[in-house]
Amino acid sequence: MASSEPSSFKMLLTLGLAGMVSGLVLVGIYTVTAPRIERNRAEALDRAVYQVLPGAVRKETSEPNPEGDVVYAGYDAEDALLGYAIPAEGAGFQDTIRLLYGVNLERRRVVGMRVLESRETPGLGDKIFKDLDFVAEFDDLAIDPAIEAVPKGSAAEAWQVDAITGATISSKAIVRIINDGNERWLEELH
Amino acid sequence: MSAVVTAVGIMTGLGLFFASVLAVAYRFLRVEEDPRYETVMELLPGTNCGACGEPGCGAFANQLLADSVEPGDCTVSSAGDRAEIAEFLGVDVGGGDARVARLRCGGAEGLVGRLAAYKGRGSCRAAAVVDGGGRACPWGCLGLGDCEDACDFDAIVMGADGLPHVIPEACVACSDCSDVCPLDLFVVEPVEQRLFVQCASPLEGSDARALCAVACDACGRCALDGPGESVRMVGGLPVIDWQGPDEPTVEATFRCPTGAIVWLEGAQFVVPEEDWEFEGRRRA
Amino acid sequence: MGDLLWIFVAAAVVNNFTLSWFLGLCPFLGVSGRLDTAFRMGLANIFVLLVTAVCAWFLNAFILPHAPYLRLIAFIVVIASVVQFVEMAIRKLSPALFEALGIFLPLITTNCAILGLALFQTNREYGFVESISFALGAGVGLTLALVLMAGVRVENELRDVPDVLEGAAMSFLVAGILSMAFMGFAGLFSGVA
Amino acid sequence: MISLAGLRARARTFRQGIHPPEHKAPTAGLPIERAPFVDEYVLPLGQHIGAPSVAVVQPGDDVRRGDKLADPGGFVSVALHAPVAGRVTAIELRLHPSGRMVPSIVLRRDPWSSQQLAGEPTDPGTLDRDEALRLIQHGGLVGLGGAAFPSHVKLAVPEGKVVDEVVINGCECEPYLTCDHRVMVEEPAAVVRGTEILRLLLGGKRSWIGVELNKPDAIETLKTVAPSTVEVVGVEVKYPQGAEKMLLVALFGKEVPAGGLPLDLGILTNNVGTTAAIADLFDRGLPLVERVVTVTGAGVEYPRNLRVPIGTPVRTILEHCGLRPEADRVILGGPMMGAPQKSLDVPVLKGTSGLLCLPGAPEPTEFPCIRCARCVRACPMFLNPARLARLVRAERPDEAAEHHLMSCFECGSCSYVCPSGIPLVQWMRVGKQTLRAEAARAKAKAAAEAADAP
Amino acid sequence: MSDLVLSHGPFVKDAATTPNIMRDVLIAALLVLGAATFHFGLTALAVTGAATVGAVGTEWWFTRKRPGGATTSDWSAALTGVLLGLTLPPALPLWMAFLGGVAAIGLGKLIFGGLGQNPFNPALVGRAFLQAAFPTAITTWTPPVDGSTWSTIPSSVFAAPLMHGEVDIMTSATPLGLAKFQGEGTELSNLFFGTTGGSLGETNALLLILLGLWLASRRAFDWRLPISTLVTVAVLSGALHLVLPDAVQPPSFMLLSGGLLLAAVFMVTDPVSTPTTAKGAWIFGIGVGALVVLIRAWGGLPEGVMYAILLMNAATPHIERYTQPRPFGGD
Amino acid sequence: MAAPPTTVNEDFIRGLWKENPVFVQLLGLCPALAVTNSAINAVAMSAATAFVLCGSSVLVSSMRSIIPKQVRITTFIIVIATFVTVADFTLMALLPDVHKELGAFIALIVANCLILGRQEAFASRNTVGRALADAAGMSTGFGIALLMLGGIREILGSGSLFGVSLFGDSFEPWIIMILPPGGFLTIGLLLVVFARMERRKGGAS
Ligand SMILES: Cc1cc2nc3c(=O)[nH]c(=O)nc-3n(C[C@H](O)[C@H](O)[C@H](O)COP(=O)(O)O)c2cc1C
Ligand SMILES: Cc1cc2nc3c(=O)[nH]c(=O)nc-3n(C[C@H](O)[C@H](O)[C@H](O)COP(=O)(O)O)c2cc1C
Ligand SMILES: Cc1cc2nc3c(=O)[nH]c(=O)nc-3n(C[C@H](O)[C@H](O)[C@H](O)COP(=O)(O)O)c2cc1C
Ligand SMILES: Cc1cc2nc3c(=O)[nH]c(=O)nc-3n(C[C@H](O)[C@H](O)[C@H](O)CO)c2cc1C
Ligand code: SF4
Ligand code: SF4
Ligand code: SF4
Ligand code: SF4
Ligand code: FES
Repeated sequence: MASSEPSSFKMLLTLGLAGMVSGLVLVGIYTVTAPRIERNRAEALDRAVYQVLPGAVRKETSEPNPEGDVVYAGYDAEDALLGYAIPAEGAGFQDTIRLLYGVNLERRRVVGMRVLESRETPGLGDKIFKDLDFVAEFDDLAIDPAIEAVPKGSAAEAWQVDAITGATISSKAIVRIINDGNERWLEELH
Repeated sequence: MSAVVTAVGIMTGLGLFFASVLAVAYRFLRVEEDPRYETVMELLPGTNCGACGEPGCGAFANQLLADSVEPGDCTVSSAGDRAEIAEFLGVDVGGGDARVARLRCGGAEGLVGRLAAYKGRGSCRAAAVVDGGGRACPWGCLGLGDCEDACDFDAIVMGADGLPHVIPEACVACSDCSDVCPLDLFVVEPVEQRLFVQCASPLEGSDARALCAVACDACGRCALDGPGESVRMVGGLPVIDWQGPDEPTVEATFRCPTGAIVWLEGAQFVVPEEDWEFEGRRRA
Repeated sequence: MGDLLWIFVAAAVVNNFTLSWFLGLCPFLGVSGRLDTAFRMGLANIFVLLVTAVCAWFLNAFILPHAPYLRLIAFIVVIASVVQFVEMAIRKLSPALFEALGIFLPLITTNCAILGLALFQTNREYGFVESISFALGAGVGLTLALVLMAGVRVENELRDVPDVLEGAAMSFLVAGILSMAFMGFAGLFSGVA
Repeated sequence: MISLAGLRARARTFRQGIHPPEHKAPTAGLPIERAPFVDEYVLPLGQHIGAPSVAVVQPGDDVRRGDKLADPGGFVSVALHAPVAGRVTAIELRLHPSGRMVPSIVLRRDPWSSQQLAGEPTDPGTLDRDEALRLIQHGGLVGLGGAAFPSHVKLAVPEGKVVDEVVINGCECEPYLTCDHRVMVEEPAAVVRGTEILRLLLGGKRSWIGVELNKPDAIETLKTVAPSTVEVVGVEVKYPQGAEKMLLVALFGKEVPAGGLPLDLGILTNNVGTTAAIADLFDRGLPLVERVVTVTGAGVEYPRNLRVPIGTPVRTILEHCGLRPEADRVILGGPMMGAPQKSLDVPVLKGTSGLLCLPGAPEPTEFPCIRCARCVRACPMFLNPARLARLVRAERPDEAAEHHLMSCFECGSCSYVCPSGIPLVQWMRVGKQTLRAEAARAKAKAAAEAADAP
Repeated sequence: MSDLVLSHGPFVKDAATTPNIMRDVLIAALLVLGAATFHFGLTALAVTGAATVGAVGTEWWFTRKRPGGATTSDWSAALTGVLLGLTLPPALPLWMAFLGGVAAIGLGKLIFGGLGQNPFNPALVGRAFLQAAFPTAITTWTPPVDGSTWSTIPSSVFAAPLMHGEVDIMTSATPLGLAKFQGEGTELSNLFFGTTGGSLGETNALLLILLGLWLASRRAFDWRLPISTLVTVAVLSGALHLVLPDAVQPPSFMLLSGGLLLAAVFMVTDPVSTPTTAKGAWIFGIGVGALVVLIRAWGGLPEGVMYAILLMNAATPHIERYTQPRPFGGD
Repeated sequence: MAAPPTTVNEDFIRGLWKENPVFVQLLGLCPALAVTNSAINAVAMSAATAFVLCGSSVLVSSMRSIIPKQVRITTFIIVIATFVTVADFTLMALLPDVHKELGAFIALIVANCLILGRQEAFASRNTVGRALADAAGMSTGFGIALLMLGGIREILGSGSLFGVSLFGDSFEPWIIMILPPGGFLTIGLLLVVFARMERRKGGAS
């Protein structure tokens, strides 16, 4: 028995050493890649913010609210506030949908929307970002009293969007996520 | 630089912390186990993949030690490892004296009388409860192939003669066939014992021959011709004594009038070439 | 509260770990041949997932903010060690419980469902209670998939399954059908309808 | 007119079961005739459940009708008597209706001897219990309801048990068969007398005779002769109403415990034929050398109820009844539980209640089980025949045993209803035999080990 | 006397045979197909025909070498095909219907060994496959036809294999879809007489009820299965409708809309994939009913009958296990 | 430890088909199914796995004599996790789009039973050269399997291969193939086809 008893010291040593070496390697790779990753991320964010706030060339990140969430204020070439880009998420047909939308508070309009992450069904639900007509509906959309998704072809009011046939649920999910986001942020941003 | 310190610190810390926790646990929570366990574990792949149907290599090792599984049940480990485990545990990997299943019936189609046409399920066990099947000899093979289905090693093919043919090379002496046969016609014997009585009918003389042309009619010549007491007649059938002082020899078969006692040099029945590829009758 | 319910239901049936995330397939195929093994495996899974959720939350909250690049390694080392520790403890303290569940623990320790849970919960920035709900949902979902699968496989022994389909192929096809059936839960409680 | 009692009786039955066509009309109205004597009789030593009898005669011995040919071979065994006067020609292996060849006494009738059967009456009141049982055992009495269980064994109530009710089974639920029916109609006095003898022997309180409602004449006749202690009850026409467990549910609403006997409920059941034979044994001193057999089916020209000496070859009886050329199946017993025969050269046994002869065997077609559950709904024992059959087929008898395979009494209801034509009851038999063989093997092994141990 | 034949007893036999039962149900299904043709025009025949050819063809191909010959003669594959057809939308391309038939028999039945051995309802496996493969095509509903359009078949039906159907066919929502996504109701009388959009065989409630009664009287199935399903849906939706009128439709609508009646008569009743015990049948039906209400009220899809049945099929071995009857004389 | 006497060459060949990790040993199934809804994902995943497998095998094999056996597994895991993190970060930095597609499954390579299994069963008992050959063989085998799965699923599920449209615009994709059930069904059917081929071969010889 005794011979198979592990020598605690050797165990400690090996694990400690392995941990140390691995820590070193990881720190190394992190140091090398972190700036690049950070840049990728920032670029992607910038891209998205500028897309949902057309005309914006500069963005500022807000103070985190009590839950730790932030929004981005977009400024145009004259450095005038164009509006806010708000990240929001909520349940879709398959899984959580994450999106970013721009809102112009003066005109009280949504001025752009991009889906950042979704697992909606390919061919159906993924039209919420692949169907450009649908995406374009969010380029100029009244937010009062609330955005509403209606069957395709029946949008008449400024706050109504034509839902995608066959993906009504995902369409409505987008609308609901934006409405929820508005509810959370608009008061605060005023 | 501080990142490096944090990283190395945390990692070393984690490593040390858990190593100590485990070391302490090892000391105080250790449960005595079979000393062979460790060795077997070493030889197992350790993937804990569950492919063997056991919940992990440890459980499989325990089963191995308990002798309820075989090293080969782990499909992931290499053949070499399996052999090594078998060697270490001293379990038999199917070596030993070669034994083979033999049929105590030679009543091929046409040699044995038939009283009625059996039109039921193609299964010996089912036929056996329907008046013992339609053949005249109530002891003889029903020929419906339950043994063929039961043999997991494809060692039995039903011949065109209506009898199960055992392929000696394939038979691993598992006895499944004898367990399933409703007439208990199979015996599993060492290959070396070459003298064999392929009849189970206790009838004598013309009564026996009336039912089946190759039945043992209990004439007793084999008992006379075999050396010493090696063959005796008991209840209308020759009984071969392999333990006795006299070695049974081929002589015993020389004067058998019906060919019921045979000397086997290979397969009991010659398996026709075309039957080798016989895909096996599937139960409809 | 509604969110917690949704997290639970989504992990259990809508996005079932096994049937729609393909997590933990090795044990899913390995131990779903017997009903009682499958069920106990499921219970052990629930247990380890809960432990994992707690560990991962703890690491995320206190240690990893200082060293995000250690996330993966920290997760796996911590989870493996904690589970191993728990296994030893159970074995010592309650041999009966060990017989029932403990022997499954090593099999689960490093499988992808466990690590997947930790990673997803991190990605989604779940808080403590949400993590627990997520882990419970995932565990219940795994158990459900295992038990349903075992039901079909146990019965298969009495079926005339064609030879070429025996074994893993059959398990995959059945998993495919189960996965199709679970699509019926899509969108459940997403509150859209 | 339907009486109130009749209405109540109509409700008396058990759960599940089946309604096969009755086919009783051809013979129900035919009085019992005597079968002609033939030249050779074959008497298997094992005709009953239990140990075979032991021959007490040698080839060459001359015997009178009713002489004892064999003694009981143990407690669960009975004596065997000469069905005719003649000479024992051989004791050898002969084909038995079970399909095997078993040791049998072969008797050649002496055409010149008297076939008179006579004996000394005994007053049951003068005998103590053991003497009465011995008389019954040596009278060769076994149950005539089909199972051929030695009657004295049933009557040997063990210490601590009492019999309150004696139940006589006159259901005759098997299609085609009418032998019990005719016995009740033609010998009601013997039936009732036998019932009283049994009750007296056992000290029971009441007796019941259960008869299916499709035999109103039998019910009427029995009622006219029955004393007040014997209640004649009509029960629903449903198969297998005659199985004693089912009959007891119908009469008393009680279930015989699984693996138990009616005795566990304080009840003894006997067939009407057995009961009449008891009366004959005590009142006229006659051992069991003949029985009533219904010969019927479209395979015979002249269906009959015959009183047949035990051991008569089936062939001679069928020829007597006009065996038709197209007949291709001969069944000993009824169509539900009877045993098909591969040869006509088998004898009528004590337990043979019918000879069913059918033409035009259908080509067997079997489909896979579609799990329609008809068998499950039919099984009077509440088993799951489809699953049991699968388990047996897959060589998993132990699991079948866990699913109560041994409770199956092989009534055949499941096979009757199965739309897929699966021989369910055969699989039950296979499974039960496998289990018994396994148990025997285990016992032998245990015994061998015990022998090795010291 | 002719030669003796030994065969299995009993020697009297109930007249019902498996092919006859299948044939009865097939006749009922064909009557539904007749009604579908009346409501949706010739396309009903075309689509159902394609599904049936797919199903029977697959069965034939894979069983043609069996000792007793192909098992298509027991009618069950044809029944599967027709039932699959009846669950499909009127404008589905034929090649998809055919593929559904192949999947139904191949994946749903033959891999388990053929008739009687499949744990899941084959027709529904086929449909679930199609729904997952072509979610758009299988939720494209065309309205019922009138006399003038009876013989025109939507052009999408003739889409080349592997290709899209025509996009601009006239569509109409199903009553369930209308209720779920547009909050619109449908006249009960329309539901009753089948003048609504929907799968081919599901629209005419009256006919389905009559056929259900007929099949039950022929003892083609265990009446407990459909009764428990329908009663559960009625009771559950009734109770929930009182509490949550927005989420849950009233029982009358629940019972008559969607595939519930078609399924209750033809699919919940499939003996092969449902429990054999009486208690099990009740549980199965209750489970299907509860899942239907759950999915219809809170799920993402307007209709959940198919998934409810498949899920309960998966649960069937467990239901059976726990509902084995007490043996006679046991406790 | 008398390992089976095979050559380096055989160590490599074995993993390709005869002991293919996915189709024969049924290891590493989770990634094999989760990321194979397109061929490109399959390739990326195989490459990442290959990197980790080869790297850890070499390292483990070279350190095999100094690791005490009680902490063997833990050490292996640390080694593997390190390589995975390296792969993860590298991909994130260089190919952010691919990384996004594969999501958490890159990190989940750590849990791939194949990798730990090879360390235990092979790398920790053999020389560096043989360990590398084995790892390369297994990686290639893994890649072959993933590519088959990804190819089939992409062709039927999207009508394209490596993003190149194959059948034109009017092709109706079989969405199921890129959904979870399609993963199960594809590998199930492939296994059936292989089994049939085996039987054919077995029957012919
Ligand atoms: C396999 C499958 C996947 C689906 N995926 C989505 C989806 O991702 N998003 C969605 O909104 N609806 C999805 N649906 C739901 C249906 O298409 C649903 O009928 C539709 O959302 C209703 O919209 P309609 O009223 O415009 O037809 C899916 C349905 C199925 C069968
Ligand atoms: C399925 C079945 C049906 C039976 N039918 C009858 C019957 O109709 N009449 C009868 O007397 N015994 C019938 N029996 C036998 C009875 O259960 C019981 O053994 C018999 O009545 C006891 O009487 P005995 O020992 O005098 O034969 C049947 C048994 C079984 C298993
Ligand atoms: C739609 C329908 C509903 C029925 N409901 C019942 C019922 O609730 N209770 C009942 O005893 N019989 C009911 N029956 C009558 C059954 O047909 C009959 O009871 C059944 O066939 C008896 O079968 P069992 O032996 O399986 O119980 C119903 C029949 C139909 C067609
Ligand atoms: C009442 C009844 C309902 C049936 N329902 C279905 C069904 O929904 N789907 C199906 O594929 N087969 C159905 N069948 C046919 C048959 O059971 C089916 O082909 C088997 O499931 C195949 O093994 C039904 C048969 C009957 C008797
Ligand atoms: S040996 Fe036995 S099992 Fe085999 S065919 Fe003959 S009777 Fe049947
Ligand atoms: S069943 Fe076993 S003993 Fe019989 S032939 Fe096959 S391998 Fe040999
Ligand atoms: S034969 Fe057995 S299983 Fe079949 S119905 Fe009768 S008792 Fe039940
Ligand atoms: S009656 Fe026949 S087909 Fe129906 S469940 Fe029973 S065995 Fe199966
Ligand atoms: S790869 Fe083995 S559990 Fe996922």
